[in-house]
Amino acid sequence: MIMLPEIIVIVTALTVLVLDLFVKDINKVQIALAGLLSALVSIIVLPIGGELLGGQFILSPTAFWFKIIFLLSALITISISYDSLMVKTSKIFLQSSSEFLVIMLLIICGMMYLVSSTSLISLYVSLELATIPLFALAAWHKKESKSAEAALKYLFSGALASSLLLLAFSFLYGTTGTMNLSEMAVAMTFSPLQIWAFILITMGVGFKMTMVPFHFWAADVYEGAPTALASFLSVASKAAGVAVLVIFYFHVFPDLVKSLNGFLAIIATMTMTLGNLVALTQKNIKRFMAFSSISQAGYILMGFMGVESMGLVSVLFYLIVYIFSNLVIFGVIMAVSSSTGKEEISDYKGLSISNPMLAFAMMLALFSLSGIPPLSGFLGKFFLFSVAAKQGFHWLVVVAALNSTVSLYYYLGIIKEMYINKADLSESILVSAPVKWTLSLCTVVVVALGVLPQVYDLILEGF
Amino acid sequence: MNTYGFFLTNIWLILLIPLLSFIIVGLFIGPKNKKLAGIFATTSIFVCAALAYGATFEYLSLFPLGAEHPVIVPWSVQWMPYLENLTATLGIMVDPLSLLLMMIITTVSSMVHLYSIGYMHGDPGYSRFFTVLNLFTLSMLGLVVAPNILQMFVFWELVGASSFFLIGFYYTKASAVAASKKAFIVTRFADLGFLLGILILSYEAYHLFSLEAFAHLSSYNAFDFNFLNHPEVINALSTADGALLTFALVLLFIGAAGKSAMFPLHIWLPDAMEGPTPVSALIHAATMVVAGVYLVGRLFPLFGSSEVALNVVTYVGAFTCVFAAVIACTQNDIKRVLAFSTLSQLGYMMLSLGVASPLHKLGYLASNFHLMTHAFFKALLFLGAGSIIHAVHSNDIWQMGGLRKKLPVTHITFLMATIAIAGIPPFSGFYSKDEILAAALVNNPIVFIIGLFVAALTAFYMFRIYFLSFCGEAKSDGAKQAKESSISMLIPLIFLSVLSVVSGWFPFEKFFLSEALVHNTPSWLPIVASGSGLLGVLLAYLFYFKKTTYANSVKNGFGPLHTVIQNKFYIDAVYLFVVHKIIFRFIAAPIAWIDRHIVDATMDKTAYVTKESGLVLKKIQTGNIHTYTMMFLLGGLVLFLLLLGVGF
Amino acid sequence: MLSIIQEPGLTYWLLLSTVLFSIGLYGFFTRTNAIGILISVELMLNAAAISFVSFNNFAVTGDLDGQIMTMFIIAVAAAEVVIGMAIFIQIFSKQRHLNVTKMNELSR
Amino acid sequence: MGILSILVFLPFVLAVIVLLTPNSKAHLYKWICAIGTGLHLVLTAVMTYMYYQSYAVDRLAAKTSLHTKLYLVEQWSWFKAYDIEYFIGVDGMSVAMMILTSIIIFTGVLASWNLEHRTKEFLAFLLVLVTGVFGVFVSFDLFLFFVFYEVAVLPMYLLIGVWGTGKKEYSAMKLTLMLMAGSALLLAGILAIYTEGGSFNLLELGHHKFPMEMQNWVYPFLFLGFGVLGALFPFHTWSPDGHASAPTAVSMLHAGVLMKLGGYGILRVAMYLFPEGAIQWGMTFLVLATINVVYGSFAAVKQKDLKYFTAYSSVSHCGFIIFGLATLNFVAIKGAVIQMFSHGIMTGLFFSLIGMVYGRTKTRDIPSMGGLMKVMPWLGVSFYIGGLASLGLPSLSGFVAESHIFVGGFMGNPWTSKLTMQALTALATMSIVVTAVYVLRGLAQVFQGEITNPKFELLTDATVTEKLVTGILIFTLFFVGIFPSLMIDLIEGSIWPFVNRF
Repeated sequence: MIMLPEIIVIVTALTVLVLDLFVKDINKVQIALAGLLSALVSIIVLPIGGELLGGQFILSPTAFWFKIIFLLSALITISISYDSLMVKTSKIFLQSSSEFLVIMLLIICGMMYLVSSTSLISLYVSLELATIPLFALAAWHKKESKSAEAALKYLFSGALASSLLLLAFSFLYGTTGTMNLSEMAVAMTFSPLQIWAFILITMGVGFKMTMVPFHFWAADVYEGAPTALASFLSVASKAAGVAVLVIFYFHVFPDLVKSLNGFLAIIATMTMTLGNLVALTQKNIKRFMAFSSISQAGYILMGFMGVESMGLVSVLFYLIVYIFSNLVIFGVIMAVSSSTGKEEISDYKGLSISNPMLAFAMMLALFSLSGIPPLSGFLGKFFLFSVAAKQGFHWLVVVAALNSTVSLYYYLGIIKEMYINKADLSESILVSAPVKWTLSLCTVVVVALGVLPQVYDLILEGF
Repeated sequence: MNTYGFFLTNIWLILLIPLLSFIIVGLFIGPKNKKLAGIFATTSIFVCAALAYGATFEYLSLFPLGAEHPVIVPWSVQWMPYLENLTATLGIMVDPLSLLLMMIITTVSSMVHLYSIGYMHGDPGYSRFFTVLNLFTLSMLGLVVAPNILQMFVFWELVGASSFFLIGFYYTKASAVAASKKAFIVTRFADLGFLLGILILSYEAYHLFSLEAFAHLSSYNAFDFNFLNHPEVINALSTADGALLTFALVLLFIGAAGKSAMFPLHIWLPDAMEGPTPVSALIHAATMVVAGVYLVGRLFPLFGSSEVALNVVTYVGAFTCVFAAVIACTQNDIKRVLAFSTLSQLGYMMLSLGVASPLHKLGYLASNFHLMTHAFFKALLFLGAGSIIHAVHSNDIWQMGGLRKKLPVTHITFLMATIAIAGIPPFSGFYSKDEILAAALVNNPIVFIIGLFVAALTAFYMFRIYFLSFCGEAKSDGAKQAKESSISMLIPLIFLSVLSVVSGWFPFEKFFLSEALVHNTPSWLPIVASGSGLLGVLLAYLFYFKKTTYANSVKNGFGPLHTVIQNKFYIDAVYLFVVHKIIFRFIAAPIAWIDRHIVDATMDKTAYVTKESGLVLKKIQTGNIHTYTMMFLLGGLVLFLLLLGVGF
Repeated sequence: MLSIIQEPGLTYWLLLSTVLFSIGLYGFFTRTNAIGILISVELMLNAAAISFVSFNNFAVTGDLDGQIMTMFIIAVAAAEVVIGMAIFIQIFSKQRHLNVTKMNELSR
Repeated sequence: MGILSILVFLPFVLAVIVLLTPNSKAHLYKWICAIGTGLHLVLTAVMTYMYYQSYAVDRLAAKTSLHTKLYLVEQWSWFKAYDIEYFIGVDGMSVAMMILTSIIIFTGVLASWNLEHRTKEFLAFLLVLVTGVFGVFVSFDLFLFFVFYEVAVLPMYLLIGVWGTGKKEYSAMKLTLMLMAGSALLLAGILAIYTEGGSFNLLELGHHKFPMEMQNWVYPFLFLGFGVLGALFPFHTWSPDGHASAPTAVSMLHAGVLMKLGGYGILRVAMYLFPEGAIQWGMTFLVLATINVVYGSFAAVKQKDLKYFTAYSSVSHCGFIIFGLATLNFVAIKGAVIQMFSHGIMTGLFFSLIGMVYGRTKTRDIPSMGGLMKVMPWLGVSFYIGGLASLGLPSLSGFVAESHIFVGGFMGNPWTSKLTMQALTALATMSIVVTAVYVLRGLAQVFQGEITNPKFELLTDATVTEKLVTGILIFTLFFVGIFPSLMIDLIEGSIWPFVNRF
């Protein structure tokens, strides 16, 4: 029964919804975590390659790994945003947090369907299920107008993207005569309409994974929306975007993309460079994380060059590594803002003295994001760069490496605040237990992934 | 091979003993007990002297005076293997020249050690003085016994370094510090020439090994003197690239000129008088300054092969000879006079080497002979001057006078040395200078005349300081209460005075050559030589014996020329100007500025540009939804164009 | 009379859908009122629905996927409108206006 | 777990132990590190002995071999997909570098004996840094090489940023960014090698014949990438600022060892894999290195701050290393490797002494100091010995290295014109005079003459640990200077393969 994980997630969402009505402040986070964990376990148990509903719902190796990525990101996001969901006294507490949680679980479910779908219809529906509720989550801070404005911008960009996507689907449907993705790949004829569909799809998906020309919404939404959503966006929704790109680039337009290495290289460079350059100048930590995640999208794009399975494996590995590093940083951001309420980078002065463990975890994660060896970020980037090098794009490797040097500049900027500048943090930062556990666990994984090869080999076996 | 006696087999002791005593005195005895340090150091040098004399005796017993004097290398060990036969070995080479030098160095050094026990009494840096003096003797001996040119360069630099420490012994005195710095940097500059000379020479010689004609020499190394002086190698080198060989030899001569303070590089020797007088006696009279002459002497067959190199040596030597003698006449500080006199005697040695050639070696023999005799009487002069200064507490000859009765022993020994240097017959100076003039007469008449004129000048300025300091009445109260120095200072004076007479009769011809040299010196030469010497003495007597009226009138007659000469032709000022004004201001400062403002600034600029571009790109984030979605569609257009451009 | 105007082929329907789509796009960029923009989004979605149906009818005659797709498009459009309205209410309650150009508190 | 892995990861283990010891036993930190690094020094000696045993048997074979022969090898597969292995081993050159690093870290820990400000983290970061350096010298898998290379660069930022002096953030940031930009070039180079050569194993790649046009662009990439760390001319500007604001032990380690990674990398990776590329680019980098040498020494003449003075002098001496390598001549390359060792010790001595003097006089400004010899004779004499070693006085290791480079430079290589090579070497030789000028001027101003500032009257001479630090370093300088054949024999075997490949 390969749809088991999705069902478990839906059931947990409903139980949280129902229980919240009847029982006074139940520990909904624990229920959600339990649900997600059991879903994760169930996936590992499931046999890869099975299919259901007459081929409509499949569990291909890519689907398998993407589902693990989604569940992992949901698991960590929810546990690090324990403060905003459960702790009433914290400065970033969300009203009606159980609904927030339910919607998040449903989004995850949408993403899992997205990956397993084989036809355009189910793809479109699950994609919308994974996008539209995010607009609602963005507007969760009722009191602040920033949150509503962010949601507005997110809504309109999302709507535009999904309509473009829809138009592209119609062209694909029209020209290939079928809704089924694999049949479509066979019937591909590179007619102008299909090329135009390819571009529109790239635009639509570019919005979701914040490719450069379509990234403008990201900064405002990250800043305006509650941090819990920002972390979720930076990880899960980006992974979903990558998933859709993988479906189309690897399964629907493989031979077209093989000839478009230059095209991909230029987009990747644009994404990386702009993300890094603008991040240099950011003052607000969440806006800063937005641009940092935009530049990460640039590195991921390098994995698509040449459309070979090694590229896909390195993209998957990089996503997993990216989840852990990014969420450690967001965890620290939430911990700091939940006790001090401040979001400016300069507010992190002297964190290494007020809370050394937090500072150390943040430092490791930042180094991993900037691609410094023994940490896992370096490994992820190294494999992505080797894909580009294999295609002969050595200039791209240099540009990417220089970009990660520029990124090192602003990551070190934060470390400078924490370690070098004098501490004026009056109140010491106290971190609630679950957050502390998740952070230390993730930091260990961030370091371990860099050294132990098992995870990479595991993914490799699948392909 | 006949077996070597005791001395020759462990000749390496001559290097080991000074090294051990340097370490022991320096690290262990020095800080604890000053007195013992002095004695220990002096005894170790005496042992070395004994070794040197023993070795010479043994060498002569193996190869008697008349017979062939081969070059033997009793001990050598691999030191620095660059390449297959480009390896520098550390060893001891024994041949008449090196034995002669070994004897001179150990004798003078032991005398100076003995003298400084008394002279340095009470000085806070007493043990430090003896440590560095031992180091100096070690490096000088190492230089002299070097079987290859690289080992010579190694000890050459160590000699320079120890002279740096000794000149700068009174390190609290600013002038001493400046003098030591100047000495080291000028000699270092000359060593650059020396090193470049070695590099070119060894490069050329190394390539000979590849030719099969030299297969039989493959046991040698490109650095060894035996190889470089080997006749086949010499003509191979001169035929291959004569100009390059001459260039290398001139470079080597620059190194020698620096160390022996020849004309352009002489500025450091007068300032080196800042060091204690025993140092000046040992280093700046007898041993170190002679290293340059020894270098040219050691590579004499090679120098002989290129005319140009020999001419350079001759004329630089001759010019320095005259130049220094003229300046010596005008100096007032007794040690400066002696310094310039050393300069001019070195000029003598150089010109006599230049004048000689492999065919008739008279010049080569005369220069080494003069080297020996000069070492003894010049050391004596310096030590004598030291005891005068010790008594009168001032260097200025115009404040001395009438010391004849107050310092009897110093007076007699000083007089004997002055006569010797003036070249008056019974004393050693006459014999060696006569040989040089004979060699010069045969090859280069102009140089002969210069030599003659300088002989007169030498006699004049030497007797000038003799009359001013010892005769007439005491011109200052210091001179009035002058007392004779202690016994430990007088013994060396007496010993050296005996030597400066005896050394004249040294059978140098038979010592160096197997067959006797054909003598065609005209009979009138000795008379003319000693005559010019006596003329000089007479002039000095007239000028300075009683009243110095004549001297003043002559000085005013010369007028401004006199002051120019007194200031050493302002050459020091020229050097200071070149170094400070030109090198520091126009090269070092701009480079430091460029580094700070251009190279560094470009790095900062790139960082600034990235930051600026970040700010520019940030402006696109206007926050207005229309711009976002407009950018969205523009992006689509860009993709399309890209697809057109790249894709198809 | 109707026969004179022969049956409009696929291209005409596609023409219609593209025209509709570009009108929606135009509205999307010029409208200052949020609800106006929402309307133009609806227009675009329906244009896509039309193209789906026309493709299904003319090009892909075998099955009814195109029409089923339109069902879903309508449902999704509705969802979008609902969420859009909720957000507009929240904005309106705070700023008493829905003028999109004035809403750039989040910038730089 | 061979001896090499122990040597590489011992400092890391020490760092962890220091981090775990509670704050209450703060005084223990220094002792743990001192004993640990001392043990490390002993283990390095054991390793050298083991190396000698196995190397002695094929000393002659090395002369003609085309490929580096490794000893004490440890090889485990790490990432099967990219056949990346944990492949470490050692040849003559690496042993010399291991000895250098081990000495420098031991003396570095001793030199930072009286550091109060957050010593725990300082020592931990220092030991992590040195782990990276050890790793680089033994790893023969390009991926592992790059990982250790970057680990060596990173703690630099915090070490200078937190414990430095003067404008520390600026120079720490500049240093880290320039070195990382350099390593960006390296990453591109390594990946290009991997795509072309098919594996990361340096020895296997040695057998692969790389096409010419690829060599033409990858060689300069690698050379410049490593050159940035080796203070190659236009990219050297991070070193004066970096060293001026770094604390003593950090600048000892950095100038002493890290800057040698540059030269080592050029030889081990760039010249080993791309002989034709090296020939093609030989002249350009030779000219750059000559500028480096002359430029560095002239710039040092006008410096007023002791640390800038030493930093510029080490820029000039590192220029010698690159010069030696760029001549592509056996003797000069051997000289370059010896110069890496000797300059490492020399700068270690210099920076430790500057730290000690600064600890006493609280100023590094040369003009304001004077006559210190009377007050601290031990430090004065050691400074002079260091100075004489840096200007290449024989019987000190500086001369051994420089004479090799000059002789090698003069012999040149068959591909460049004899005249230009000899002219450039003459220019480089000229720098020994300029070095003499600035060394003596600087030291005379600081140590000789009368005591200028009355406060200096009551300064104390070297303490026991300081005597130990200077003693060890000076002993090494003299040992290599007086018995160079030992060091040459250790290195020579590993240099032949590089030259035979040209």
